[in-house]
Amino acid sequence: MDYSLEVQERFRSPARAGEFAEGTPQVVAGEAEDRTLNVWFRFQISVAGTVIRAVRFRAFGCPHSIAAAAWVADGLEGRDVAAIADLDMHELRRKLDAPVEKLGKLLVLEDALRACWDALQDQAESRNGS
Amino acid sequence: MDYSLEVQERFRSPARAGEFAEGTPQVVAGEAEDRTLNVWFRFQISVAGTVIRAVRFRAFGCPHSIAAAAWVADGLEGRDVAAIADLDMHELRRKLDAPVEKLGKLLVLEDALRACWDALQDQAESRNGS
Amino acid sequence: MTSKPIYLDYAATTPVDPRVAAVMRECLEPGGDFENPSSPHSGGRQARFRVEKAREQIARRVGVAPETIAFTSGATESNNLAIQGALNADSARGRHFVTSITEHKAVLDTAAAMERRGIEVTYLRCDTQGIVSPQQVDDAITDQTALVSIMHVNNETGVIQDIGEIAERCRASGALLHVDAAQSVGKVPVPIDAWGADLVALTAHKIYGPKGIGALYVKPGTRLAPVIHGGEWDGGVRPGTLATHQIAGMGEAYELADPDREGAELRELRDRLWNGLSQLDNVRLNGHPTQSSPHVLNVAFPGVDGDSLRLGIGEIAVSAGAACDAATPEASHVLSALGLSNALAASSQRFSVGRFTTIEQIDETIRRVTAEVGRLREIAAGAPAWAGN
Amino acid sequence: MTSKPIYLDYAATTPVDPRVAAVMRECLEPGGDFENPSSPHSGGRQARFRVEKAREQIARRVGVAPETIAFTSGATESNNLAIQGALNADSARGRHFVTSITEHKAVLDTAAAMERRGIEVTYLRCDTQGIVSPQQVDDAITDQTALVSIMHVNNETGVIQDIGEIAERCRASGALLHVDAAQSVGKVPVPIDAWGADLVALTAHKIYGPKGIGALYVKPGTRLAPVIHGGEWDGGVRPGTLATHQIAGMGEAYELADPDREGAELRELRDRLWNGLSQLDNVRLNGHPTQSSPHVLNVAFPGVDGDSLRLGIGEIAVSAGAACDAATPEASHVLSALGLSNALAASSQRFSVGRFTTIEQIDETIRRVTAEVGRLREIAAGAPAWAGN
Ligand SMILES: Cc1ncc(COP(=O)(O)O)c(C=O)c1O
Ligand SMILES: Cc1ncc(COP(=O)(O)O)c(C=O)c1O
Repeated sequence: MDYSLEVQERFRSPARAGEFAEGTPQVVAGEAEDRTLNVWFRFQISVAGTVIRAVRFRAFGCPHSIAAAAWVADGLEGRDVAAIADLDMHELRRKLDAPVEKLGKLLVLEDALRACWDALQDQAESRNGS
Repeated sequence: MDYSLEVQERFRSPARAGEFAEGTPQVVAGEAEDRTLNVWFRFQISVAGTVIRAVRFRAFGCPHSIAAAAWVADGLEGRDVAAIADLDMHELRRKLDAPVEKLGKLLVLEDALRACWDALQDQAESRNGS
Repeated sequence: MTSKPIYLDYAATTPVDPRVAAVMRECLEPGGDFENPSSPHSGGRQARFRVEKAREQIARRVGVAPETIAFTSGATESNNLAIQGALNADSARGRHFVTSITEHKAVLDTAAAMERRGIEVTYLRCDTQGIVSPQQVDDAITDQTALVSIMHVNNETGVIQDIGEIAERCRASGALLHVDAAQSVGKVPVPIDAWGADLVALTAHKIYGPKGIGALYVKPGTRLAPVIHGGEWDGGVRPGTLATHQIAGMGEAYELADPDREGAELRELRDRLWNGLSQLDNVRLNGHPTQSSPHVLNVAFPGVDGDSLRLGIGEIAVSAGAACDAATPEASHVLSALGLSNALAASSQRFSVGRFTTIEQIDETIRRVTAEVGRLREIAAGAPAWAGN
Repeated sequence: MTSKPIYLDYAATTPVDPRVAAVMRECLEPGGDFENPSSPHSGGRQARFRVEKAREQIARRVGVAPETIAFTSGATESNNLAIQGALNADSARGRHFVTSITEHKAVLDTAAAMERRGIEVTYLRCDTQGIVSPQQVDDAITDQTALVSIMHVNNETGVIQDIGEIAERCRASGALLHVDAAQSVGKVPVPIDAWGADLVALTAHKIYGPKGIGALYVKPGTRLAPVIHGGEWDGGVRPGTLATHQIAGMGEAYELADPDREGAELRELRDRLWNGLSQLDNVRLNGHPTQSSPHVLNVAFPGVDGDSLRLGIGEIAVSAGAACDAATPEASHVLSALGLSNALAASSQRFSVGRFTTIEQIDETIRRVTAEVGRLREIAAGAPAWAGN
């Protein structure tokens, strides 16, 4: 397998791998897995208002999967939470120069992000509803 | 094909290839061929009494055939005519280190010699009978 | 090999030994023995001499007579010729074939092709350590069994089957035995004569010979239908212009391939690697702890994806398993046969050592694998149980 | 090549060009690209790069796209794969096969094997100059004809068939066309694309590449059943570890094999030889005077046994014809097809010139052949008419 420099770099130094210290405020988490594809992702997103303050992730999977998670985590920080829903896995695949058969794994990553998004919506609703 | 030194030598310098000058006395000739085996031999034998004075041959065929004819021609000179009948082609094949599939060709050579022998017998009979 | 990464993929292929390359050069250089070994002229005879010398070198290494060795393009073709040849021969006593699920694809794909042509195939399973018992073979043979094909050394795990005992069962019940010994030569003894096998596939490139040349041992009297047709070369089993430089190289490689000399060294390297790696939490050896070839070590690192580990350890050339599987994402059929889950199989690495492996390389490998397994498990902390972490 | 005899047997095989050997060495030397081209590590990828470069070099020489080239162990296997593969494919449109009696044994023996498996084979005859006409092919094709196999350059006589025209007839009637072009590359153009052939067999060792490596061109969309099974290498047509050094050598050889540059030189050498030999009484050219490859000259010397002539001219390496026929005493099937008697066929010599042939060698050959023919005819004076003298 040939890995792009982008993938190699992200895979080797995934700055935001890990999780927030307990008690970090305003954190939502989302998780997704696919056993047959051999991948699992978990994201934690800490928000301040509608801005993403910080992101952490854990990932089990191939280099593309880990690099993709690292890329997403890095890219989201400082952006509006709407950016989560805007992420396009086809585009991410091209950015990472990953072969097309890796798309399935990226869609699992998308599921994990969607779980974060849903949690954010729930939170917003419950805040509104309260 | 590997040729023994004996074969190579006889093939390259077949001293008795050719035929007697016309008018050479006491000459019998014998000839045999096998089209499928691609060989033809002709021997001329000049006798003095019962002694072979000289031999000449012509041959068309493979190196083993030519070498065998040369060997026979050389070997018979100076011997009693009975030596013609004594020649053993199996033994000759071994002497020349020829492969067993060459035996057929040597048997054609034997036929040519037998024709000489028969001619000698005819001659002797006609001499006796006259 | 200074600028090269650490190479621990000798089971995939080996570099050519300089002594082998030197012999090959004698055919490839200007003025060398390039002629067609079937040509009757003196150059052709010299080339033929090289071919026959190599045949003797190979025969000697595996304890058989030279005329039982036919040259092919490698063990893939040898396996095909043995299996197709024996099953298609007029003399085949039936249309049943017995093999095992841990065989190389060259055997399994040929078995599948024979099934499509109406041959009934029994695929024997192995135990969790990769062993197929002689009794299993015995039980599978019927009076219709024309051929049994069991590999000697498995290419992914190094597991060794008890060929001598299996051969005895085959002989007793009248089935022919073919053995894929592509991985064996030079690492463990290959006593074909003592085994009593009927057909044995050999190759050069796993033992410092060139790629693209192999051989098939054919016990005298064994009838084979040819797979490739075209004249009477080499006993009629396999036509085509004999590749003198390749054959001479294989001969030299086999001459040099002495398991008595090299086997112990390989085992030491392999054991040192396993000793180092087994210090890690939660690793497992795939295959059999003792009944295995000294050059292969297959280890599962639960919780660590294999591709990630391979990329993470960087310039160390190892393999998931068979090189041919590299492009296909499915789990190794061999590791699945040992009962490993998909994830566990995908977390496995084959390390294979060879003539040019050093202790320093082993130690460096242990260091790098240990660090990377730790790092990746940290990134995957909290992953579900199926991932193995 | 100073101590070597004069070599005029280039049609049997050629020495490896030093530039080809240099490329091969880059894979065989310590530190070279020895890795398995199917391995995913960086060494494997470098080997794969060499393989793909060679595929391009070969494809460029014969005017096709690289992905249409599959590697085999030589033209014998390529011919088998083409013929068995096309006739055994599910898509084969019938069970009829058309070929000619002047084909190489790799084709004829495969045809015979297919006959035993129930394929009907039509063997086309040639005229006395060795030509099979496109019309003959056309006439032989029925709606059951799955495949036609006609060689490009004949290995014994050099005669060239009109493949472009034959391909057009095949296309028009829906039969696949396979072409054995083992002798062609580097001597005459091999414009596969312009021909429109479906399958073409190629080899390296007739054009200063290594023995034991060849290729099959497979037109996109052509369905072939594999002959050798074992995984997904190389487009699924032919499994087995790719022999990088062999493939790289073939690539380089094809890169160097420019008939526009070398063809005229070869023809000059060949014509000089024929001019010299035709000064002899009673000699005849076997084959076609003009429609033939520049590297082959086949001459009958009536009244002179071929083995005797070959031994007599000593250190000049020539051939009766196909090298494979060396051990068998039967007359060449190709010369018989031209209508030569057994004796005439046995009196024939194939002279084949190549890259390292010199004018001095040609002149020396003329001198020696002339002297030896004279001597042997003298020894055979008085032989019966069938001997040809
Ligand atoms: C056990 C086994 N059998 C067969 C083969 C095929 O050998 P080759 O590459 O010589 O065709 C290999 C290696 O690839 C192997 O390891
Ligand atoms: C016309 C022709 N076809 C096929 C072959 C076989 O080629 P290879 O020796 O590469 O198997 C040869 C040469 O031997 C040949 O001249």
